Amino acid sequence: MKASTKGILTGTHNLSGNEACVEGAIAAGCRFLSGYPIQPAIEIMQRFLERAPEVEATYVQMEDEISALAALLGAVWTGKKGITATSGPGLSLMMEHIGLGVMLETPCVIVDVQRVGPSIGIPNSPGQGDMMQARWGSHGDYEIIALSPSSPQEMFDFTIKAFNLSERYRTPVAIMADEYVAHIREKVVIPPAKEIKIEPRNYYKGPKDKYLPFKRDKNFIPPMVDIGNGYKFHVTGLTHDDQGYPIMNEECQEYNVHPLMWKIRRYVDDIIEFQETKTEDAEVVIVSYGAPSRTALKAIKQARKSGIKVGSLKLDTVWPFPEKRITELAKKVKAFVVPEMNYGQIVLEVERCSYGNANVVFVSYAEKEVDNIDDLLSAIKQVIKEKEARKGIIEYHT
Amino acid sequence: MNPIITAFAKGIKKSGVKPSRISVPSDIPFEPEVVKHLGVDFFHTIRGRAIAFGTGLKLGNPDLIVVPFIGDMMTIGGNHFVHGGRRNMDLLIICVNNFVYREIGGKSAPIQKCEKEQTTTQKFSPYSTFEKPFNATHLANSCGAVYTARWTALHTDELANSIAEALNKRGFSVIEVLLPGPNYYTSIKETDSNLLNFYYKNSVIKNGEAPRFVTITPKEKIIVGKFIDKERPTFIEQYNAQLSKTLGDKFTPHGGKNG
Amino acid sequence: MKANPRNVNTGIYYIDGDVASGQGALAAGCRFIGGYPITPSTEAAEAFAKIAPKAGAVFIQMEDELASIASVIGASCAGVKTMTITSGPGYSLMMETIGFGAMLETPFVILNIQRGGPSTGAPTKTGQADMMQSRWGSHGDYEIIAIAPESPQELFDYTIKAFNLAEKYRCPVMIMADECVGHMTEKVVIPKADEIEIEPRRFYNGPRDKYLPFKPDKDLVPKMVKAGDGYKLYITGHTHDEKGYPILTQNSKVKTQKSTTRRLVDKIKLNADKIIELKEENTDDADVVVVSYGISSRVAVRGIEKAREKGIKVGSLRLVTVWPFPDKKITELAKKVKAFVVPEINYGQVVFDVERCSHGEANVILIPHGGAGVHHPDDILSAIEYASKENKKIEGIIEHKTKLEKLIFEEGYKLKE
Amino acid sequence: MATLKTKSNELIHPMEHLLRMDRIPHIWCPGCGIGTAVTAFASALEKSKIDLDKVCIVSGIGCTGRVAGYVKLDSFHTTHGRAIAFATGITLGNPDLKVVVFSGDGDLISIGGNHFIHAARRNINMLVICVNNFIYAMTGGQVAPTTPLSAYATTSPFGCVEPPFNIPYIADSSGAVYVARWTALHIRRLTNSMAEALNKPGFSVIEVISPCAMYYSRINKLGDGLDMMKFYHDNSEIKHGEDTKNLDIGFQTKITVGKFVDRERPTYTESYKKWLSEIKRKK
Repeated sequence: MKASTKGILTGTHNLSGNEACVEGAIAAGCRFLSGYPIQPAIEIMQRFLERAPEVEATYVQMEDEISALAALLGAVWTGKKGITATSGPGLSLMMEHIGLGVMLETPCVIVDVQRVGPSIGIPNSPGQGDMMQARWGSHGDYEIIALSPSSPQEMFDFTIKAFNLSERYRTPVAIMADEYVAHIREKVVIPPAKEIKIEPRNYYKGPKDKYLPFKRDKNFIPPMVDIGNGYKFHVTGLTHDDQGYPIMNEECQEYNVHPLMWKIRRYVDDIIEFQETKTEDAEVVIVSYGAPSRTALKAIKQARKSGIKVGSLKLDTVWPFPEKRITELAKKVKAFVVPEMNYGQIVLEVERCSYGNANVVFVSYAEKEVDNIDDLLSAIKQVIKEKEARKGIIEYHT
Repeated sequence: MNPIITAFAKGIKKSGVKPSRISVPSDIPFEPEVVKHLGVDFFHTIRGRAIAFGTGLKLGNPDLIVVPFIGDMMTIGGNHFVHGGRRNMDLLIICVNNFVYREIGGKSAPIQKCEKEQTTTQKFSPYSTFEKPFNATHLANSCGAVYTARWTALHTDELANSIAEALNKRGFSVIEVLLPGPNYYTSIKETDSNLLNFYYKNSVIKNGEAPRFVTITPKEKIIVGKFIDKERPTFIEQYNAQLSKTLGDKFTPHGGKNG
Repeated sequence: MKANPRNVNTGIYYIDGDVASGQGALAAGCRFIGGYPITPSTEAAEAFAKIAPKAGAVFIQMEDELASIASVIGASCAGVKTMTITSGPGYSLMMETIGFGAMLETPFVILNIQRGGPSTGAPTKTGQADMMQSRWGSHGDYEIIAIAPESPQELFDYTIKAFNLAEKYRCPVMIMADECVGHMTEKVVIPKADEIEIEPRRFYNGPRDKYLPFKPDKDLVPKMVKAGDGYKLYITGHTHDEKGYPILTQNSKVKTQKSTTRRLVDKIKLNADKIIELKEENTDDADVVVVSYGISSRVAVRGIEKAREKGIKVGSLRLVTVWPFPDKKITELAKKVKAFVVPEINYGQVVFDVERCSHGEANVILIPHGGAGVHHPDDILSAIEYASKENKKIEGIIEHKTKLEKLIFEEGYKLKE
Repeated sequence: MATLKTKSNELIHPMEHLLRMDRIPHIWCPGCGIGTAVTAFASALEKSKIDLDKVCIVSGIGCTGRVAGYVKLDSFHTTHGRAIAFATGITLGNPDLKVVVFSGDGDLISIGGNHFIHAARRNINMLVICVNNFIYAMTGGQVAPTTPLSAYATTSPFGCVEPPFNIPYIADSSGAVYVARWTALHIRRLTNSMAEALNKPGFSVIEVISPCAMYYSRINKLGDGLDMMKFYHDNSEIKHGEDTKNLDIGFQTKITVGKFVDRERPTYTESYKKWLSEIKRKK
């Protein structure tokens, strides 16, 4: 399906990441935002409210993040596409309802503009400490999709993509941005509406009385209906059968929850996207996502100048994790270098998937400026001297 | 100097309470330099949890006098506010109301022009423009607070008196302070003094007014004053009374005489 | 230090795990529990509410889990030992405040009786699917300690241990039990007070004006003071320096990140060897090692016995402390054994860390279970059998197809209540 | 209500088209008042002549939280305490719907207290039916914020030490436009109240005092459900328009019931629409 032309500001703009995110949401057909103000994601709420009259969108500032996500889930069931924007502390409060979103298989988009944590941390400083939280933060088992943009243009593109993925797989999708990307201003190209692909909601088309809210279709995804159309359906956060009725035993738990994993795991190859730069001949590959991947690209150039063959693997999709690609690369390269604005999260996954075939070096950007190339380079230079693959993550202290 | 802190310092002095007995959990991040000379223990808690945190402080050590500062006008922490009142937990809540009222007593507030034209009035408004804020006093009273008062931050002496009085009062006391500012949570350093002056001038003192009638409305002046001052057993008193009744000698009252 | 006899109800009891944990908390010197009812953890709160007042401790039922955890941190700052009790959904609500507690380095204990998830799931049935959440659930970087007991007696013992670890490392300690253990009724022996070792809070006792609330002491852990003792504390959830003052400028960020956030991570990482407790059986000559925790370890015993009867060399590694994860031990074992078998009541959580630490040197087989029940010993047996026969190194986690999965998805089982 | 028959002339329950008969029997204990409240609600749905396709029901967690699963409307069983927040999203997403939040005291007033006062303040268009049984019954009888002083519960084994909420008062002070309270005995009046509130725009609250024979009555030795009904019969007093501050309930004291508040205020949706059109006009 093509996007509706309404509200799409086709053209070239100078936008911050947060603003680009709202434009992406509007282009994707999002007409509902519920949120609670938090640094550094406020501009998303502000811009959405400014743009609301034009596209007749609904905006509500709820009393906290818990209710913001709860209201979002409710609105989605009325047929709206919805988004909420927050930062670390807010994401922590949303955890319970991410679980509800997964259990009710409700498509929605959650933008997390990451700041320095834990707790209040430093509100106006970039961080990437919520990556594991996005995957594991709610209780119980679930799989989630998380995208990580590294520029305002990607904020725009990934927001549309996030809506499409959430509709296709009926799952909450997280956009794990960071303060750096959210506040930097750059050129953003908004294409004409007809060039924007929109995934329509998978609506049920059969007879009303035969509707089962969790009956999986041939693509393994249950079709949806909107409230108020006489389907009289029931859904619950309890373990349930196809009809949405609760049954609490291990058979139903298996029947209900295992497919929640499969519906993502079986489509990983369709979902996962990454960008590779010069990995063909690389000895060292920088695995990065979000703001540090900008630095990674610069580091490659410099390293190549000094004769070290360095490539880059930028993860657009962080969850599900591109296990296969890492495993393949691990057999070819000497080492992975993972720069992250935290104290080691995705690097654990890189270590896991390299099966001892390559060294894994962690460069913490929690204590550095995003644009610090030197430490990245020095890590590359040191790891190239390693004779064999060491067990465990290496962290060189500078 | 922040007018609230000035009044708070005055109030502590007047009350005769030793500052070291006072603990302040606050979701407003006052600067260390601002708090330092108060001589109290200060905890900058996460958004909305100052009252719940204070409940723990008080029950952990009943000798403490706990004064939560809340800056979110009962948005994220509204539940703790009503339940604190219901329990009559021995806390003095300083509720900083930084909502920008655009019209008072039929007159427009001196809001900066650019701000007026913006679709979102403030960067950090507790409520969006098209919503009515709470009548905090009424809400506090309906859930059981024993002491409620409201002042603008410029009523320094009245505010200090109220604080002194409430520091010596047992139970859930709420003092609402009007302090318009562009931000909440992040800092209340940036006070809009024009607006504050406007509120001060357009307020009228009505002590003992029924809480139901003190809603801040565009057409009337802001009613300030001490509205409620009643007695009700606090949580710890009730706890000690009930458990002594059922358990008799096996129970040692919590917090001794100071509870 | 020994426990206070007033807190210890010495004797032999026939009680369930929840109640045992309540007793353990009291014995450990817990003076405050803020809780909120949630199945299946409520009995622990009820037990504590019943025994606490006589020993001078307080139980308060707060309005929600957000409030109960916040009050627990508050009470801990007032100088007492504290705990809260919850299960999955409540645990999710607590996430923001757990991060706050970690940032403030307040010692407290959380008892999480895990149930079937996600969301409301199966409240009265078991699960082990909050394990990763306990490690990663709050935003930002921090480390915690998590213990997984397997019996009511252990819930008593390890509740005391949890309090001791919390005081020692000034961090949140999670007791990650599950519904099975929580509701299992067994013999529990509560020893005499003088047989219970208690870690007292490390209070600062230097001059008042020299006190720095976040200056690292032994094991990188700072000393504490109580609120109300005249130290004029300034404590914040912001990233802070040793004085506790918030750091909001970019320039000083680098320095304070090192001295606070990195220390939050390091104080657990570097002391991991002292914290980690494992129970190892027959791993010396083992071809296959079953790595398990909580109720799954008890179920595994039967599967292991059966495998041994068949002559397979199986060992067992039980993670008493799941976090920090015993990286070294797994790496060491991976070099010796053919495969690890990991039964978990979830669809794969701790198994990822087993896979990570085995560095491709041993196969890793997951026996998943969705919850609301426990593994069938036959599944564990067949996984062990497969593991011992598979001579190829296989990259990636091998998900063992359980009897239950076959029943539901292949044999056309019709769901019934 | 007339007797209903199927095509083959079999007698069927008159509520059959409003309930999910495939889920009956329900989970509630004998003597519980929730069933009565559901019956009253079903009758009210008919009486109010509201389009049943445009009504949806949201529940939280707890005994009353299960109501959504038995009523044949678009129904949502959500997380603990968040029914009102979830319902807020529904009513803003599609303002043509009438959302009914049917849940218990613990769910709505304890953990969901914040959403309760804020939805009332915003005047979100929804009907909240709060079944108050003075206790957490689903988890086995813990003290609730509605448990009367000195009443026993499993987490207040020595008597409740916290005074209970006066639900109508707090609803009123936060800005609800319609507030009523009935007991499970006042079926006809309860039905009328519900029918009236279903057609009223804005935030309406109906508190239903209900016996909990399994926990509240048993722990406090108050007899069975029938004894509680007798108690309501003897001790409730109808006072329409009573000032909400006088509606406290103590342990086995008189219960004042009636319709207390019925006023007009613009709803959130109305204010929002007005604001949107103002902005559009300015632009």
